Amino acid sequence: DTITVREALNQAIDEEMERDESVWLLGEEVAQYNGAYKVSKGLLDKYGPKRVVDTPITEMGFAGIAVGAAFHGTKPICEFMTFNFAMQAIDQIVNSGAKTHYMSGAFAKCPIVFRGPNGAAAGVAAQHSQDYASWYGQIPGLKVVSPYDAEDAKGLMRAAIRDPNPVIVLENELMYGVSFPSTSDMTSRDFVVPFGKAKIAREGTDITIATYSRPVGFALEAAELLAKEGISAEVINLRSIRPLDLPALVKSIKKTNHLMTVEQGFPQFGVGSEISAQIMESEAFDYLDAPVCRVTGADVPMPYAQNLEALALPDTEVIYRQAKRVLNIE
Amino acid sequence: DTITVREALNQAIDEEMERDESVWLLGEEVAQYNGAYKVSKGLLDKYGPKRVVDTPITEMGFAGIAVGAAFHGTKPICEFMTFNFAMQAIDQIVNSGAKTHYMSGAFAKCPIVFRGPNGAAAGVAAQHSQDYASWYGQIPGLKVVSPYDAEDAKGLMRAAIRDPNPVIVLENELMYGVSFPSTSDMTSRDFVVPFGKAKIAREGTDITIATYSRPVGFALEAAELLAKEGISAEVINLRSIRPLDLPALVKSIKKTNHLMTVEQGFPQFGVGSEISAQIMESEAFDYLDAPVCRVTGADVPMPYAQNLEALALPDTEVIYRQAKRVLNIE
Amino acid sequence: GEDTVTFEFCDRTFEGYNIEIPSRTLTMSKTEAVGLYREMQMVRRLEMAADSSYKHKLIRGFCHLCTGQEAVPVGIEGAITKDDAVITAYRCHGFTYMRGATPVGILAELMGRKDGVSKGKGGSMHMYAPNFYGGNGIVGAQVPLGAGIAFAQKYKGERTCTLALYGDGAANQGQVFESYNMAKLWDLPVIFVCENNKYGMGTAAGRAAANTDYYTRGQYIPGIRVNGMDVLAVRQAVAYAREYAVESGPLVLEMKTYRYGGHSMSDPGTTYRTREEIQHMRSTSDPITGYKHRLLETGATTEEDLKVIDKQAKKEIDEALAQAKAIPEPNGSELWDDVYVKGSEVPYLRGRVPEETHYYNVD
Amino acid sequence: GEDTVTFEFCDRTFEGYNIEIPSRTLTMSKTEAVGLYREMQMVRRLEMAADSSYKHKLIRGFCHLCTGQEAVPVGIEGAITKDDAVITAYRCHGFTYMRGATPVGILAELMGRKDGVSKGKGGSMHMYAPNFYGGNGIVGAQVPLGAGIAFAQKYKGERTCTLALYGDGAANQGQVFESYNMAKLWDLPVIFVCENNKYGMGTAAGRAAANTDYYTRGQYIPGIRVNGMDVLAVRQAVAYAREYAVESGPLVLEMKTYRYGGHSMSDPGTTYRTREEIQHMRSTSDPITGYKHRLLETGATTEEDLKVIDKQAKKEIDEALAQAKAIPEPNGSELWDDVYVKGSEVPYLRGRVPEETHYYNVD
Ligand SMILES: Cc1ncc(C[n+]2csc(CCOP(=O)(O)OP(=O)(O)O)c2C)c(N)n1
Ligand SMILES: Cc1ncc(C[n+]2csc(CCOP(=O)(O)OP(=O)(O)O)c2C)c(N)n1
Ligand SMILES: [Mg+2]
Ligand SMILES: [Mg+2]
Repeated sequence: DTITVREALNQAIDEEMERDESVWLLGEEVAQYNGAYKVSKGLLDKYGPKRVVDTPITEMGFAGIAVGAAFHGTKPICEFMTFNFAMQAIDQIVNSGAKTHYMSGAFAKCPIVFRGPNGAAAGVAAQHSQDYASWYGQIPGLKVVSPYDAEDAKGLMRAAIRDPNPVIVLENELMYGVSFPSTSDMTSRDFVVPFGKAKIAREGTDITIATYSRPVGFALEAAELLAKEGISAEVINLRSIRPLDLPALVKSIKKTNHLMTVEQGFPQFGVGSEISAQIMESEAFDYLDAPVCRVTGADVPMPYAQNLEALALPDTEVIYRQAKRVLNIE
Repeated sequence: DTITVREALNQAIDEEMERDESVWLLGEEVAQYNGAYKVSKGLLDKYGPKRVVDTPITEMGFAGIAVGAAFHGTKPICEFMTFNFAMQAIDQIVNSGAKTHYMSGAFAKCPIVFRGPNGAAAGVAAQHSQDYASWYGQIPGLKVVSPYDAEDAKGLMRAAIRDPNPVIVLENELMYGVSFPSTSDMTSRDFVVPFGKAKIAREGTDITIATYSRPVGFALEAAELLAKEGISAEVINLRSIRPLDLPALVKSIKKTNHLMTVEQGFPQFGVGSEISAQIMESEAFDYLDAPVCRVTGADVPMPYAQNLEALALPDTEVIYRQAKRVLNIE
Repeated sequence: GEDTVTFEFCDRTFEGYNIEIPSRTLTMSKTEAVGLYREMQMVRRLEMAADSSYKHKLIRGFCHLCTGQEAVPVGIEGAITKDDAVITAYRCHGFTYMRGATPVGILAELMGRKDGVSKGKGGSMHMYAPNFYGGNGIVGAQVPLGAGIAFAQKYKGERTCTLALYGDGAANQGQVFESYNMAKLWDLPVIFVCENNKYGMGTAAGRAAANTDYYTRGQYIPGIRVNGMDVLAVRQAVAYAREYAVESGPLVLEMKTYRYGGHSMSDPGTTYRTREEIQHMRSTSDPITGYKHRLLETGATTEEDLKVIDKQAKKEIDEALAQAKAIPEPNGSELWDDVYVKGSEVPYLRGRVPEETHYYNVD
Repeated sequence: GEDTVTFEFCDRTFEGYNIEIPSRTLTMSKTEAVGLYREMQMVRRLEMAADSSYKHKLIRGFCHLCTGQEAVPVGIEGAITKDDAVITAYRCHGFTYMRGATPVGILAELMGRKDGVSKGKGGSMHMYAPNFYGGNGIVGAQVPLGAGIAFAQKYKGERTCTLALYGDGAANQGQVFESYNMAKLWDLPVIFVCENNKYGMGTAAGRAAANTDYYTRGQYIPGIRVNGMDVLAVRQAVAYAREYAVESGPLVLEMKTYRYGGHSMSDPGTTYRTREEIQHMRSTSDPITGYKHRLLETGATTEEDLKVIDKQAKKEIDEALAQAKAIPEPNGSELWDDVYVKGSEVPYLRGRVPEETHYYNVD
């Protein structure tokens, strides 16, 4: 049995809405249109317009409304058509959503999920392609996760909805339609993927490749290529950006003595940068046989032309080649 | 002769407005009130309401207006009362300001300065204390600088106004009133501090302390304390966040073999993280006798209470102690 | 009857936009009438205590007083129930008090002490009380938050409403218009309350707004302009608006009011307006003095009784201040609490240096 | 005279809000009148070429066509000068063409080729031409940008104006209201043009806006509703508005129009509206067919002449498409150009791996 990432997200939302009356969904085109990317398909029919709410194209306003509604005892799932548009709402997410619990001395709780596709899709150019993992990951008060496959999607989404804090779920448009095996675990109504725990997507002994979201797939493919040459790569699917699962990385490095990070976002101040810095400060440092190497998007606004876009985004080939460089294999 | 940071900023803006008719200033309270922090004092009187424009409290709107005016051949200096409020406008800064030149294939130029106080002031709590250096530093198309003293302020501000790209100038409220020596260089109408060049604020041989903005002062004080114990710290004032002056850091590390970064922002995905990662990837790596260590703000929203705030922000004492830790001196 | 008193409102007390204005008579018990006076005195005294504490450097950062605007929080509270919700910006001390926080809790918060209403973590701009959602520092942001609280009230079938307050300066924020729109589309029980005190920091309303008739700015939402220096007018308008909001959806109220002090403690408040203007407002429109006259005129109480109240208010606040001052700062360990909801924390958070890392759930 | 033609507008062509409506007669040269037809055909053909190229996977990502809305870009261009400025959102092909870009430049851009109007870097949503500031992908963001261009026009003493276009969906964005306010406060020569095509993606206007009379939403800014399916009405209204904007400041125009296709190429466009609705609009309100009838009625031209134009338009676009297809992709090195203005680059930018780092100014 297989299940797409889209279906997994849809199921998690559906099942949590069934389980908890206070959970509701809002966003642009989530109801009548069944979601711009169909993640919310069928939910309006099932739960009606009270709980599945189409909003005007006013991100700052509806994110603020969602946060206010979370303060007052409901659990909104706030969809951004993409996280690029959430930049208009980021003040509400960070200043109202993430900080109020702290500055109110725990008076105001904010159980909310902000979700939607993040990072580059295909051919959508500079304004529609940014990866916000590190921006949100920087903010105390937020939790930030980024699923790769259907298992991640279902388990992290459920965990996000059940979490009493504001959670950012960074999805990937190009993954929505991808199918993955559906395990029996996943069908359990209590299947969650806990935050802060990375997953070893493939075991290996020579180099650790730490990544999240769509590039997990590239890393797995690269590991396959490397395996053909007798190189054993361990692929770590981070799943969670905040908290980062440093212990998992440390453990892996102790085995492989090499770490490479992979992300599609801008290179500076990215997820790889933080991992590299944390590793440097950790006990794993002494186990490294080579410096931590970051594979990232190029430091340019995303170009539209296919050939330029390809040069701006790491793929299987780039990961494969760089892993060999890190291992100093010709 | 001394000059405050406030006066230095004021002079740079004044002189550039005198020099270039197309330079104008907008923001909340910049005109009649002479600036919330008096940086624009006297400019309305001198240049009139056409060129010194009070705006309503509508950051997204006036930032967009400023960017549009930059597209069409003027050079706006857009003051944010603090960069916390620029979060409402960040979509205009990043998506319209930083990316348009690229995605238009150089059709649209955007010569604009976004400036204002950044980071923590004193006792202003979580919503008014964030440091945005790494967020803006991540964005290709932007240049990002952060002055420490009057020389930086004057020279970087002038360079920012003359730069044909969008530039973010991250000032610090608590530094506005601080006086520094006024050098004869500074009074020249062509005195600029070039972007991308760090300044050795104090030479030393045992450990490099790389920092920016107000903590440069703390680092200098810490270096003084360390000197009393025979430890020679080199303090590097980064001045520029994007581009980062990696060569200067590499050079310093080759001498001191130790690097500590200091910033007041959140620890994760911060300036120190990026520096640490870049150093790890650079030739300097082999010269390090200890891992790069980051000194940062604590990973919490800024608390109001004085004692908690103090625990959330690195100061001279913390830097001093940590430098000794890095050097492994009891 | 003996125990009630009836007030009449003059012509210009209310102005309506696409809605009938509230009744021009208001009857209430004398006890309640006197209570409103007492509360305004309490709020004023509280702000006086804040003012002096700030000057003694016991309060840090920004501190925005509502002196002159007391009729707004007091009149509102008189018209709503404890189950209704209120949210405002940083000028929040009066609201925090009226919603049920104690003067000690407020003053302790201002001084960053552990028993402050926000455990000392929020300070002047971030205070809370039951069904009072702050105390918010970003101009305009509280307005969609307020609409969201109203959304939740409706969602939960509460039959309550939310008052979302904002200043004349904030009224220009785009998110206010976004909120009007969704509130109207979804019939949210929210009352948008613009406290028009004529200035946003140093900018006169007319220099920041192309339309200073704030009660009309909902356009497709009805509005009422209210004499916000008259606690009874505020109470009357809010009672009327509350009914409307719960039954029919959003409404805009504009409270014409005035702040006597600077924008915050660091603003002298006299560079963008004349001392005469301030003096004129104080002498002709003070909400407390004006209301005192009306109470006496209508025979609701006596000069002596009011004097007792005045004295008591002063005493209560003096005592509260002394008590607050004696409260210690929060424990250092509080730094780490409340970043996340207790029990759902991340494994650890980093301090200023790796060695200060704080681990949660360590037994 | 022989060479001119006069058109009359019917009753419902214009509706005014706090302003007189434009004259109901319009006289222009026959050449110009026929030119408007030709341009609408060109825009339609251009979009047909885009449509088929998309279906052949020559165009990637989002692609928003303006088929059905041709009268708006064409009518606008007929009313303004080359020194006036225009800015719009992602539905920008027609505007790009009307502002002076060639069909080859546009089609090449759509296909991500090096001679595209944005060198292949912008794609469908990000096209530019002299005094045309795009092609902007973030809903609403172009509106303050447009007000800012107008600010610069006034600052520089140009006596020109800017048209800032936005959809019915975008009209709810807060920054639109922020722009209205500043434009009015500062008398900016900006015409806010709402292209009301009845839907924002899949949401009918009335489900997203509490007030769908978009021409009234400036409240304190006058407005005119225009039949946006009538190129002459658009031209007339914009000429009138241009004059007003340059002399007196901002104005809102609402263009009632309709898009025939889906929101973008990936939206069938038939789940939230009926096929009948689309068919009805096509058959009763098509801007090209309608205008053709008027041209013939008034004797401005002949059926034969129009056929020639139609054929020519098809041919021109076919050729442009063939030409565009033959253009290669940008050089790989273009990746690094235009992040910063040439000559002011940072020393280097990092690629996907450190080894791909690009160094500038290396001789
Ligand atoms: C988004 C944002 N911009 C700017 C500020 C700084 N600021 C704080 S209060 C204020 C003036 C607000 O005026 P108004 O809304 O009239 O409220 P009042 O202070 O008069 O109660 C400004 C500009 C802020 N806190 N948030
Ligand atoms: C801020 C933002 N939110 C959402 C989107 C996604 N989006 C693109 S177009 C669109 C609909 C806009 O409708 P309208 O303004 O009526 O313009 P039309 O497409 O009808 O021309 C949406 C929701 C976006 N690009 N930007
Ligand atoms: Mg005000
Ligand atoms: Mg539309």
